[in-house]
Amino acid sequence: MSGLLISALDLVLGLLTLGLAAATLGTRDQARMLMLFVTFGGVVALLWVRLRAPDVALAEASIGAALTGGLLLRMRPMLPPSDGNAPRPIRALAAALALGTFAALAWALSLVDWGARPSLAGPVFERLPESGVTNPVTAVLLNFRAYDTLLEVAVLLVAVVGVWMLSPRAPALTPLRDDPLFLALLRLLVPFLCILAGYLLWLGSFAPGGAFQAGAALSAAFLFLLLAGVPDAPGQADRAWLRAALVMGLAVFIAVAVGVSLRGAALLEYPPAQAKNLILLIEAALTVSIALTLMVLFQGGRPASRDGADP
Amino acid sequence: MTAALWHALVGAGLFSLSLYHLIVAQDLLRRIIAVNLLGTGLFVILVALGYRGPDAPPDPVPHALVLTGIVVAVSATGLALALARRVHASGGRSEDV
Amino acid sequence: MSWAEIVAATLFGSGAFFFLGGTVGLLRFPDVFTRLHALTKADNLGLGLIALGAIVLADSLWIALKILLVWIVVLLGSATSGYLVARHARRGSNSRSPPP
Amino acid sequence: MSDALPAPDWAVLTVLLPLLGAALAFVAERQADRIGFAATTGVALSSVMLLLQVAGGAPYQQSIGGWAVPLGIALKADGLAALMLAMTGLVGLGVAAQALRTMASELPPARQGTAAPWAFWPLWLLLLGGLNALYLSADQFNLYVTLEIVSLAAVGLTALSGKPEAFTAAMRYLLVGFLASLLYLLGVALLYARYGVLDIGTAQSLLRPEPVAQLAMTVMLAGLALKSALFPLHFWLPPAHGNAAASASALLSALVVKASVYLVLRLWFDLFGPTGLATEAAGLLLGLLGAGAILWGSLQAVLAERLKLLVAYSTVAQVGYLFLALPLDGTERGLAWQGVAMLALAHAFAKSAMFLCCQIVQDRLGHDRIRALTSSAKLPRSTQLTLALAAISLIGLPPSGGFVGKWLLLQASLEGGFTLWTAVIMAGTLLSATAMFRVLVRFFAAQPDDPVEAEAPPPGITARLIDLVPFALAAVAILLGLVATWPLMVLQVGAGG
Repeated sequence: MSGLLISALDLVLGLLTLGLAAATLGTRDQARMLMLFVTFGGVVALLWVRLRAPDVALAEASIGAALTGGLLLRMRPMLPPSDGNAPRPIRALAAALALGTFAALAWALSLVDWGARPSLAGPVFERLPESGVTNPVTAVLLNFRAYDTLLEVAVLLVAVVGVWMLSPRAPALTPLRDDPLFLALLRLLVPFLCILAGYLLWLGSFAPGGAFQAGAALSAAFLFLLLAGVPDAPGQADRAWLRAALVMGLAVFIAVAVGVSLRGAALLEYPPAQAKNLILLIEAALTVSIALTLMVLFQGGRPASRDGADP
Repeated sequence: MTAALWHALVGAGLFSLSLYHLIVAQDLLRRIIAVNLLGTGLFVILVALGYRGPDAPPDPVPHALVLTGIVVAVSATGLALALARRVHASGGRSEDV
Repeated sequence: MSWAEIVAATLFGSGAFFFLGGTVGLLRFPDVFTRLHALTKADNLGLGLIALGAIVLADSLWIALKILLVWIVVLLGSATSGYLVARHARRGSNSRSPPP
Repeated sequence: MSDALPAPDWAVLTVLLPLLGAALAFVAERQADRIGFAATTGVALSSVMLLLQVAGGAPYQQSIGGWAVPLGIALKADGLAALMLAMTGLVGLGVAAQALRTMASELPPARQGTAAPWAFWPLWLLLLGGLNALYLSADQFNLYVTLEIVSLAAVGLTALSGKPEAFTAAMRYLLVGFLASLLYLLGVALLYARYGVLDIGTAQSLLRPEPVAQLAMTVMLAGLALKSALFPLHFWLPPAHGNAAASASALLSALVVKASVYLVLRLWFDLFGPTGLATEAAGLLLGLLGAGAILWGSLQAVLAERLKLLVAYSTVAQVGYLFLALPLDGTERGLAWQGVAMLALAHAFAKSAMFLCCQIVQDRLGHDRIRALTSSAKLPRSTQLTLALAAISLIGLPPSGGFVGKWLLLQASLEGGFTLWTAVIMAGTLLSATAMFRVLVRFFAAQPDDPVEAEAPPPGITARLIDLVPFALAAVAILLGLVATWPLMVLQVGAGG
């Protein structure tokens, strides 16, 4: 059982994670806080590679660190800092609460039998051959617990509607269209990111990857196009097709969920022979919608309508 | 101590640390980051639960849950930032929230 | 220890050395431009050496090519972003920002 | 195999129809109101059909994807869930009908760049889908996702009014809701760590009263109490509900708060109760907080200056009553459980009616200061009557649904010899009566010599029907009391566990 024991790598990663989090939350300067936050995300992604969760690591690096970090950096100038601190009694209370939470959690976690914990891994691996895919994480996300994912796509739509409602005019991006080097990079990077997205999507059925990771890669391509000021790039104008593409993932997911149940089966019960194709179909639609959603979140508001009139 | 327990404890520490800052901080950006780190702490606990040693394949269910959680977190963060901007644009102060 | 492992370890070690140098430069140099200089040059070389070390250990040509691709993409990204940061710093005339 | 399509699965429709409607309303923005109203009507119909099906004695159940628990996710609807679904559908239909008419007039003009009336429909439909999914779900993690849909959509609805205070309130609401969901999820993670399941039914057979499970219960209930605005964690609610657009306030107060309280009841009676985790001490603590909520909320309602704040604080008090079921019933569903279910249903109808009336008051008088409500001749008679009817149910006077609920609660507390709870219910009722009569008495004291200016052209027949919506909602709250035996009978379906 020596492999189960804590190693120097574990110690360093864990302490680095905690230290970076403390530094992020402790620093007074907003810019430094954001830089530390992005670094923190990178270290957490390493932590997840160490814990053999490559799917999560990919998502953390792309969505958790890069995209959230970019989002925070972009919005920072619009959020004036406030140096105020809570009054002393509240600070003391919060410290007591946090320490109590940590003590209780540590105690509970140490009571868990980490050697032989009951889990759902058994049933998942047992039924994996029937799921249509061989990557167990994809099997859980898009077959065994596909309903979670369906509802999660609804959460993405809430965010899009909320952001567009709160900010009917997207705050301006500084376009880099006059910059030769940046445009040269784009010519290489955008096609590369599109291929990467397709690759990750296809990969997801048997190896780490899938719609979320692919969506993150594709959203990076969209963001580059937007930054380059390409006139027809998605997000330059509010068009019906943009809105349709934003909800396509949800619509296709629901259509498949209901479609397969019309033969008298349960909701989302794929015919075994079609499972893989249906999962890929859903994931393809999700990739586009997720990519556009992440782009909308980064843009932070609704693009102007093409004809200039208010919708 | 096993590696999984150690990382779960790191997650618990992250959770508690962020909880403190979420309550104490007044700056909106800092609170949004604190709640993100709080979520990450929880995700670290979950992924640690999935780890079953170097020989056994990890439990995929917590991984799937965390993936869902990350996407929910970025959605909430995007909404929170748009809202924070409106709070400031309409003359609100971080302290009032 | 095989020859491949010894070669790889040497490459890793020298890669780490350049990373260390780049980081020290980032922390110690006085302004944006010199820091960028330290960061992009030293880190790209460091990463290249580490990638080379990984290629030596790679099981197949396919994996070796993927590692090479990673390095090329990072080179492209850091070259462009280094340039963009420098341009931004020059236009914003804050090239003499205080050290972190 | 027959050619005919299988009978519609009403439960699934209540979740998927609104989500699809939201997607459509988002894409075809100009038709958003039509799509939104049509989808809401469809959902209301589906939820009533589901209620009738469940009332026939057959609880609903489905394993999604054909994967049996614990691997898959189960949907379940017992009597309580079916009633909550139907309540959500009907209240939603009423509010949506009202919103059709008032949404545009209420919001500041679009050229100010602050408002986006179109957003009401997608947000409302997403909220509706999230609520229905929450009532149906039997899986702990799936419930987390539904909680997130509900709270993020509710945040959007709070901010919809475009008022600066609404943005601040929505921001606080978002941070509190985010924290609350994560606390709940922490409990889910702890239970998974110890027992390795997510399905509630399976967990029920595995849980034992031991430290890990106790901590999980504590953080889950703490998160849900925060979300339900249980005293003293209620600080975020009055500003959010008091500053949102009226249609949004009606939805937030009548429906959103119910979702997390429902989850508390469900976890308490279905998961923690049968496994011996829900101890008397825990019930007592939550009951005491509930008592605090009743007294504090009612007191603040009495002291409130504005009508909308009064109504918002009354929600804080009503949430308190719902928590009384825990100490009164212990771990078995009993009289108090039936009582709070009735209270929750009646409150949803009465409170939505009342918030919609607040809107009419605001429109006609230009303010909602309670002291200045004397010029009531400008208020339609129907509005005054609606406010009175809603108040009757909220105070708990016969023959309303609120009365039946409180009666059952009182009966449970008297039978059990719980003098403390009896006293709290009495005191709360007295206080809420005071608060409500502060408003109603202004109408009785109306100046007869204040003529109504007939400046507006008489509204069309559709508009008149829509004006009757708040009245209809309040009437349902009263009716619930008159036909109380039926919902009480439905509550028994599947209640045995």
